[in-house]
Amino acid sequence: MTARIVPLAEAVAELVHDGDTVALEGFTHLIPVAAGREIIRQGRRGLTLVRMTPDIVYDQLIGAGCAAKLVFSWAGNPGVGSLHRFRDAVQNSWPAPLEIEEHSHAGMANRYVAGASGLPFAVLRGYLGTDLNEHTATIAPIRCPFTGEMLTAVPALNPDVGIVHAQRADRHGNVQFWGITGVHKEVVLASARSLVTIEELVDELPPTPGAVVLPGWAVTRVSVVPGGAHPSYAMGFSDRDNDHYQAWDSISRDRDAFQQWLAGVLA
Amino acid sequence: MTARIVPLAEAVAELVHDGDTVALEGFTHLIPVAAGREIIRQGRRGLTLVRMTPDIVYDQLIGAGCAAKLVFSWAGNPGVGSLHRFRDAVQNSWPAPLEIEEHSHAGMANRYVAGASGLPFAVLRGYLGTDLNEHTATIAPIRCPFTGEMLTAVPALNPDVGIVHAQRADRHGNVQFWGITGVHKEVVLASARSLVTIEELVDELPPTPGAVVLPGWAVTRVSVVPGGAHPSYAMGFSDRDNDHYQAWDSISRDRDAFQQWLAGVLA
Amino acid sequence: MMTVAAARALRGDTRCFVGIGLPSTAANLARRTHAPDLVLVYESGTIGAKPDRLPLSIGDGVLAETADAVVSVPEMFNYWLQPGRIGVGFLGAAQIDRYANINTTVIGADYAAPRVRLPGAGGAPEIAASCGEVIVVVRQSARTFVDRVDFVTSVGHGKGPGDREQLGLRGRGPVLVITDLGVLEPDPDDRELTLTRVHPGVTAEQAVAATGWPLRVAATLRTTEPPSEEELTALRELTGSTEGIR
Amino acid sequence: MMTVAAARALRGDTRCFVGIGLPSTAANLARRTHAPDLVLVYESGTIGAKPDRLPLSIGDGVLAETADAVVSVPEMFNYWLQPGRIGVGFLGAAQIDRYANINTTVIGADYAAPRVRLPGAGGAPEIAASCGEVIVVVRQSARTFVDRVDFVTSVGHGKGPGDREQLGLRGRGPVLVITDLGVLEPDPDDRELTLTRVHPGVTAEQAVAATGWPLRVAATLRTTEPPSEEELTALRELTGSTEGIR
Repeated sequence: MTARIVPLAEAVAELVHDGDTVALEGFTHLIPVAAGREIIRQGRRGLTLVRMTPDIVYDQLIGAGCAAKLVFSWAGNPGVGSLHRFRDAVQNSWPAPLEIEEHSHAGMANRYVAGASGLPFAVLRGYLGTDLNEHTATIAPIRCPFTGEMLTAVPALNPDVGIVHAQRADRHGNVQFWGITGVHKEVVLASARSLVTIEELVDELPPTPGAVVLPGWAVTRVSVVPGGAHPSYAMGFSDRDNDHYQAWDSISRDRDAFQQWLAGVLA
Repeated sequence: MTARIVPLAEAVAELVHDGDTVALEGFTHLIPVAAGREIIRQGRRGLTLVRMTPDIVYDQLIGAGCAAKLVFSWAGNPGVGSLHRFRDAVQNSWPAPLEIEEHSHAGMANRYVAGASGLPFAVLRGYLGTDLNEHTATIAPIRCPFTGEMLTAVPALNPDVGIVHAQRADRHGNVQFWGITGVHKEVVLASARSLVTIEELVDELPPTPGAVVLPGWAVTRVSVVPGGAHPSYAMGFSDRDNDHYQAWDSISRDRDAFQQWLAGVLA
Repeated sequence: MMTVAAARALRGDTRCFVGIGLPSTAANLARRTHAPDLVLVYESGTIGAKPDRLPLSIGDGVLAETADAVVSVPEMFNYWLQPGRIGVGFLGAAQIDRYANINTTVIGADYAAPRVRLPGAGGAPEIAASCGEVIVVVRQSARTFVDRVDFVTSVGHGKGPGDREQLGLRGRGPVLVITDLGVLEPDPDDRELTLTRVHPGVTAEQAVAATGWPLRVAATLRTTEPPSEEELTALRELTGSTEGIR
Repeated sequence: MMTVAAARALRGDTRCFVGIGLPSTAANLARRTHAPDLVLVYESGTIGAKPDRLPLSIGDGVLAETADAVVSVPEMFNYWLQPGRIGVGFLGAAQIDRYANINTTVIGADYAAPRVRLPGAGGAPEIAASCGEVIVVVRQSARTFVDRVDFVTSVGHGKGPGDREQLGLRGRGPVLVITDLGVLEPDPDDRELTLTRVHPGVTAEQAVAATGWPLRVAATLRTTEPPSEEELTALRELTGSTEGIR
């Protein structure tokens, strides 16, 4: 009942299949970028990609043609600008058409919360008066049965696979992460299967201020991938590589430059 | 904008008024028992008392005649047995009739969550098929707008005053607590006014594994009350006084013995 | 014997939601004997607690100190119990009926003016609804085992087959009722509690006499294995440290 | 000048919800000059961050290291933003209309086939809905200041007076639109954005020319105070460390 610790390639092959709904999360921190590249290497297709902030990791998956649909709330290169592969897919269907399902951060976060809670939907004060209501089918009005007030409901997100990066795990697969924890816990608990890539495997998880621990029995697979969050970071292990985010702008801006980059990944 | 640090008597006089809805929380740990006794001393009347587990602290307030209504989910003396003052009030209206509004733990916890979230209600899988639905007005069915599934809604709890005990605060009123944190954060954020009694005031809050910090601007008043959780405990400062819970059984069982105890409190 | 029988019912590969008292004793006994990997979950928020002595309350410090993770109470109920992550839930009862519905709220027909006011629901309704299965542990007497409970605090099998599914309760509900006399199990077809085992030295007649409805007895009535030396030793170690506390 | 004007708009006794870029610079500038007690809240979950250098992303480690508290993203939106605990929210815009409605989603009338696909909503719709008040910071041009936004990502004052109340939006909405040319404020009666201040050396005509609708100019048009030495020094200190990063 505890998470099996396996190499990244094996974990991805085992957990991620064509057509799956896959969520790679990490809110600006502990983003499982290496796992994303492994999905590209294994040539998965037709994925529904879910992520609050599709940044470099999803720009790569989209450009590589792995995605059929994107469920998201903010698609940009943080601190830099646009995601050119994402824009190329939406505006020009290159390399393939990309269906989009667009929400706000609050909506996406609550959809994960509902998924982790075994509820079919979540309620929030959101979207009221925006055009998102018109274009996103997964937003519905709901009335408070006590006050009559109108609020907004969004359906639970329950991905087939949830993937995050974390600082540590022990040999029972108990996972520990700290710093900005984003929706890490929610996406792992909301997903049918989960993979956590970690900086280091330890015998005992040292009690750490601000740390969240997920018991091994709530995680499907753990893979040891030091630096697996690069160019994002793992607090206590690495710093955010801002130059890399800069560099991605020029790589992703041009289809040829991107395909050279892709060839390098697949090589 | 930061919490003012004042003596307990002053804080209670300032925040708690006759007829208020007051929640003293702490799930088996960090229960603000001293604050409860101060409310008795100040002779508050007509309070609506809210608490998941009304134990000794509310048995005392009820026996002292402070309460008009109790909103709760489990009313017992943990590990010992019944709350005799509570039973005497419900069964014999002594010293005064006590209206009750009864929920489950899951319902109460979610009512605090809704209150802390600025939502009028919360949704859960709960109460289905139980007789609580018949006797508690604050339980309503709600349908998922996406799946059509029937679930249960409970209204937000937003007490006039929320009171908890914590291990530490700094001079800005930033509050820190760890161990079993219960619904501490939710009740403070859900309440219009809040009081946190603490074991010690420090210059800097030392980073502590498992610790939750509430910023001073989200807390109304802080009072330094070492041992203020006795006979419950404050992890790292004191142990649970099980003998005291035992002793309360015989004190509370008999009206005269209780009134002697009460005279001691009021003296 | 109740404790030992309850402990034996726990497999090692699951999570067990335990309240204080006998359930906690049984779960800790199981962890010390045949089920070392059993994960103890207390509603106070401690996941994977490994107490070396029996806690006296579900909030004892030892639970937080030895837990794999400590979470808030809302998180415990919403992220861990509600989605069905907990395999087994233990419940006690002041009254239990032939379909294993449980009352811990009031004794007496009039809720507004109860003969006896009990503590109430606590976590029980959602434990009964959401745990993979439920084990009820309660002393058997005609006052407790009643034809119809005065108040349904926690749903067992409702009024019979299909009721749980119709209500949208996702767990399987009570699968075992362990008493001081023996073990009752819901009939696979009509869900009525049936005596399937008696403890050593107990007769079916005694169990029937201690039940407020005509109790069914299984065609092949088994007898519980007496406690082993290992079980008794482990039990003594656990309870020794809390002698005198009920 | 935009940054300085934005910083000046922040009082010290409140909490400010900041995104990366100019808002973050302005909020940190305010904290270093006239508003040392200003509490910076980043949507990544850091409450009370005190960065000594400008963070390059809302998730920079320095924010978590210097924060009074770090919370999960769901908690940030549900417990802190949604109930209206945050006094001021900063927003940018790709398009903004005469009622300060904001578009950061698509340029072009057809959502399915946009001329330009923008990043989207992020936290903006709920910041616009729930913060006590909103300050919009955006460079002024006729392409950006349009009569009607192509897509309402975040609601300003809707179609005019009463719209926010009717929608159930609890914050006051945009109270200031700070541009590189001056400052616009909603008319107290009909909520239409009106030019109330110009920055030193800027004329009302320039601002009108840089607006896609007939921009109203306040009867008494004030001129922004030029940046003080203290402000310029603090700004240099902050931005120095992130030279070359846009």
